[in-house]
Amino acid sequence: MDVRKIIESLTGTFPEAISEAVTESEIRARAYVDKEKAREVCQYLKDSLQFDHLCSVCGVDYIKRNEMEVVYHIASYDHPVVLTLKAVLPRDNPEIESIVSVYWNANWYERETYELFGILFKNHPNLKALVLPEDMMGEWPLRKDYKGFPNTTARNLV
Amino acid sequence: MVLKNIKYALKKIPQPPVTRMYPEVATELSDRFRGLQILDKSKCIGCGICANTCPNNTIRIIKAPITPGSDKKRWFPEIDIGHCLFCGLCIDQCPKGALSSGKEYTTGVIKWKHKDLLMNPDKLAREVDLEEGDEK
Amino acid sequence: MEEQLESNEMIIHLGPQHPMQPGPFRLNLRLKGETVMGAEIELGFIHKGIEKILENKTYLQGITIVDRICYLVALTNEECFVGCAEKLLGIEPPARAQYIRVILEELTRLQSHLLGMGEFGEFIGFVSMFMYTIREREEILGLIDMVTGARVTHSYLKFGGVRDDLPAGFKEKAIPVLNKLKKAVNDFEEMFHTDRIYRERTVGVGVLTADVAKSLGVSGPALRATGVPFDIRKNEPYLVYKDLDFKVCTETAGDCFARVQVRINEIRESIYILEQCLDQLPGGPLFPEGTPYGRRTPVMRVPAGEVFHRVEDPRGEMGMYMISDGSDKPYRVKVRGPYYPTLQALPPLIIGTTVADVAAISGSMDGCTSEADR
Amino acid sequence: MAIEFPEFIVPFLPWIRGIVGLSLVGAIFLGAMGAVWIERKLSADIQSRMGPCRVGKYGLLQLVADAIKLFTKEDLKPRNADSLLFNNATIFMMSSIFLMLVAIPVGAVFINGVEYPLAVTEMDISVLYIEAMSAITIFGIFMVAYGSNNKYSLLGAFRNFARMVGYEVPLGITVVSVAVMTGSLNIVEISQAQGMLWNIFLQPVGCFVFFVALMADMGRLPFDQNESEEELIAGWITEYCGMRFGLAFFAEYIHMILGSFLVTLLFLGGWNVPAFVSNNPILGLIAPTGFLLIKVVFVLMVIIGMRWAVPRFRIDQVVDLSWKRLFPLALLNLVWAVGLGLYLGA
Repeated sequence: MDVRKIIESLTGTFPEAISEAVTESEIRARAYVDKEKAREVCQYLKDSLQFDHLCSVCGVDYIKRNEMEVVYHIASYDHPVVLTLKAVLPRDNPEIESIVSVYWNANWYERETYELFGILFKNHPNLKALVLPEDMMGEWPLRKDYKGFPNTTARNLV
Repeated sequence: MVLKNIKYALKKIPQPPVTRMYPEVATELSDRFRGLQILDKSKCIGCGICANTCPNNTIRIIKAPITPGSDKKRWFPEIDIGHCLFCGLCIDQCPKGALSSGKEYTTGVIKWKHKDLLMNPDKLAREVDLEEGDEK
Repeated sequence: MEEQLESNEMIIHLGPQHPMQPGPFRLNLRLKGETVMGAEIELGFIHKGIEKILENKTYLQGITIVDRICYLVALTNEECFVGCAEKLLGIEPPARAQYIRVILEELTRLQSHLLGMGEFGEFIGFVSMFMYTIREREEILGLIDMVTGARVTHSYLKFGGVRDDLPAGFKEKAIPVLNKLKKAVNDFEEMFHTDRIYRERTVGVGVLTADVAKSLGVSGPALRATGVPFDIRKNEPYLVYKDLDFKVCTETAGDCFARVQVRINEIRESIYILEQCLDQLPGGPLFPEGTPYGRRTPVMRVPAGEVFHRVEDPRGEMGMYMISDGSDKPYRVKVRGPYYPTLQALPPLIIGTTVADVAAISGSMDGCTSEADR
Repeated sequence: MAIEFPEFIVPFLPWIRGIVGLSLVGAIFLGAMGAVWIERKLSADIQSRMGPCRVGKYGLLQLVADAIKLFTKEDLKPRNADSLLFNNATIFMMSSIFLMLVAIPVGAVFINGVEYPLAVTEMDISVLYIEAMSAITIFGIFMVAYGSNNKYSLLGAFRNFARMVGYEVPLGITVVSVAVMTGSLNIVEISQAQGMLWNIFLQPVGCFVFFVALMADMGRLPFDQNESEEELIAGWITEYCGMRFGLAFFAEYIHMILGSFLVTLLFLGGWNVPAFVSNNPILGLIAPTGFLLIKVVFVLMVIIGMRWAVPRFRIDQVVDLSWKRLFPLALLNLVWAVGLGLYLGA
């Protein structure tokens, strides 16, 4: 499965959802996707383009552009191409469709992105904190405007 | 059924033990072992590159006498080994190569009180005994 | 968990401090007698906030932080981080540095697999196996200590190359250790094969079929045990793996026995790779010519951009997604740990088995909770 | 055939039995410490490490240090544990051990041709008595399960029931087959009857089944499910510490020593060695007990060595091993013993 063929088939079937699809190298491709269509694109990738291995789902906070991005890295067990899908979300109420129905192992990734960034994943099986305690849910630590906990670590002599 | 395990275990009984009595028999360290840093006061120019490259910012530049007892003072690094990772970044980044890694990792380094973990330049240059001034 | 509890069931916590776990995570089991009816995992006991720390450290300081993601395989973590930065900088370490990196990473794979095998032996009651493998692992750690100066957290790689060259006489010391390890691994394998109690405890326990493993996103020895030859060193060769010949070891059964067997075969493959590397070690510099990068790393302003780099960790596929905005600190680093999906796939695997099998299955996954929590 | 004692001893017989009994209790505790020391040193050798060597010459005083620690540690009790059951559980186990101790001859003394076994009491049905007393430990474990209000010990104790019940049957059958062949249930007569030929050669299958069933009865690896550290933290003794844990800990090791005594007496010919008959007094006093103790230490080493060389069964595999494999083997051995008994008897 050659990178260019993948990009053409992708932009062909979702002309308005996929924008700025670019091939970085022989085995890497990048594309922006509309946030409503993210789940259909993943479903299409999995069914027809053999992208059956979800590497990771992560959030990025672009505070200067006042928007957030959810980045999906989708790879495959058969061919070495890794596709990076990026969905842009407004920073005030970031919400996106959860893709647990397509990729089962996205469950924990989405829970972790939720507790670190505050991105709500609609109809996710059990969207609650995975790694942080419950009472830290309002603070979204990985956002750029996070002031941080009071520094209670050991006193630094220096 | 389980004969191979028993035969392997019986074969192991006469062999000498691999472990050793720790405090009596010291560990043999590899020559690149990164213990407590050694400061060479003649090479150090007090530039502070080691201070801002340290991941846990445990190094501070203070004024210290050049040779023990002399009143002429210059800027030297002082390392708080309570937070030091012994990662060796300060040793690599030093432009003059004033810092090098020593071999002390238990004798002079383990202290009773938190404040004694602050290794001043004299101790780093090994002009003064590492235990000096410690509270037991 | 509590609400589905019927009258004759009870909830037992294989809690954070438990002799059965590779790291602190809480496994709540809903038991009816001995069989497990439901399982749930809680994480966060060793969460260090590495991704937040990496955003406040420069790239050079990041190397010492990245060592501590999974403290067993510090070198593969560093390789992933440094590989990302080198792709952004557009520099390529020279041949000798690449060979030294491959040698050290294969040594790390050896000692990680040995520990995994030993721990698995201890989880099913075979305590002496842990002692035998730890003894072999000490020699491998001695070799790594000789090169990097530290046994576990090395911070040995630099951008564009490695910190020091191999010490003199490294090859003469390494070959006998590897031959001794080959004999020892043959002994361990024969012990595993002929011991009926071991086979009864492992064959057919925690079976993972190929398509279930793919849908769960499992990678590494657990996936290769089901027959899928997915190995980043072959699919997406980095460093000098493209001109080294080795085969991807796969089994078909997908149960505990097959997972440990895959690790034993991979130990033999790593020894074969090490021998090749030690023979073909080229001369030459450790850092690329003409660039300011050397043992003393200059102040690095990485050009803006983003990259996703994957590396074959002994536990599976380790990936890092790094975004840089031109300053000397990375804007965002997402670490994709290899044991994360395998730990997520544990509950569906252990429903229906007994408590004793839970220990065997979670041990055969050879996990490292520190990288699942990050 | 009761042994006739000369009349000047008869009035003092109960006193002698009392002294022998008390010295046996002391000796057994020392023996238990020795067994723990052998276990630590042997496991250290198998795993090529050093084992205890700091306290005392070769770590010999390590056991004294452990005993002092166990008996002086604070004796905690979980808040809502049932105090009656919790406090007396390990006492029950220790009592079953001492009841067994009464009937086991620890050696023999040859005085001008007459052989006097060193046993506290000598009953006609001593073998049956020993089997019955060794079954009392199940009550102790039952009390632990319900007393310590801890899920791990509940699971550990249930595993113990399944294993104990499963292994009493082959144990009993092999013992009966030995008794049938020698024609008496008195353990002293069984060991004396093996003067020329040990039972292990007459009934090899019976000895193997007895040994495996005894290992399971004692809870030694590979039948270690009740306190398997990996799954149940410390199994049925999770909530115990201090003196009570000490009792349970020593009860297990004394049970191991008595088990190896049983194996030597029933199958390895007790205190007589085939080609050895002597009548000079000094050797007659020491030799038989010496032979017996050497055999006991050998069997003890085998039991301990098995623990560090073999992984652990799962509990359902243990139970079906006993019912599906050991039980028919024991019956087969019984038929073989009856045939042999008729042939020898006739």
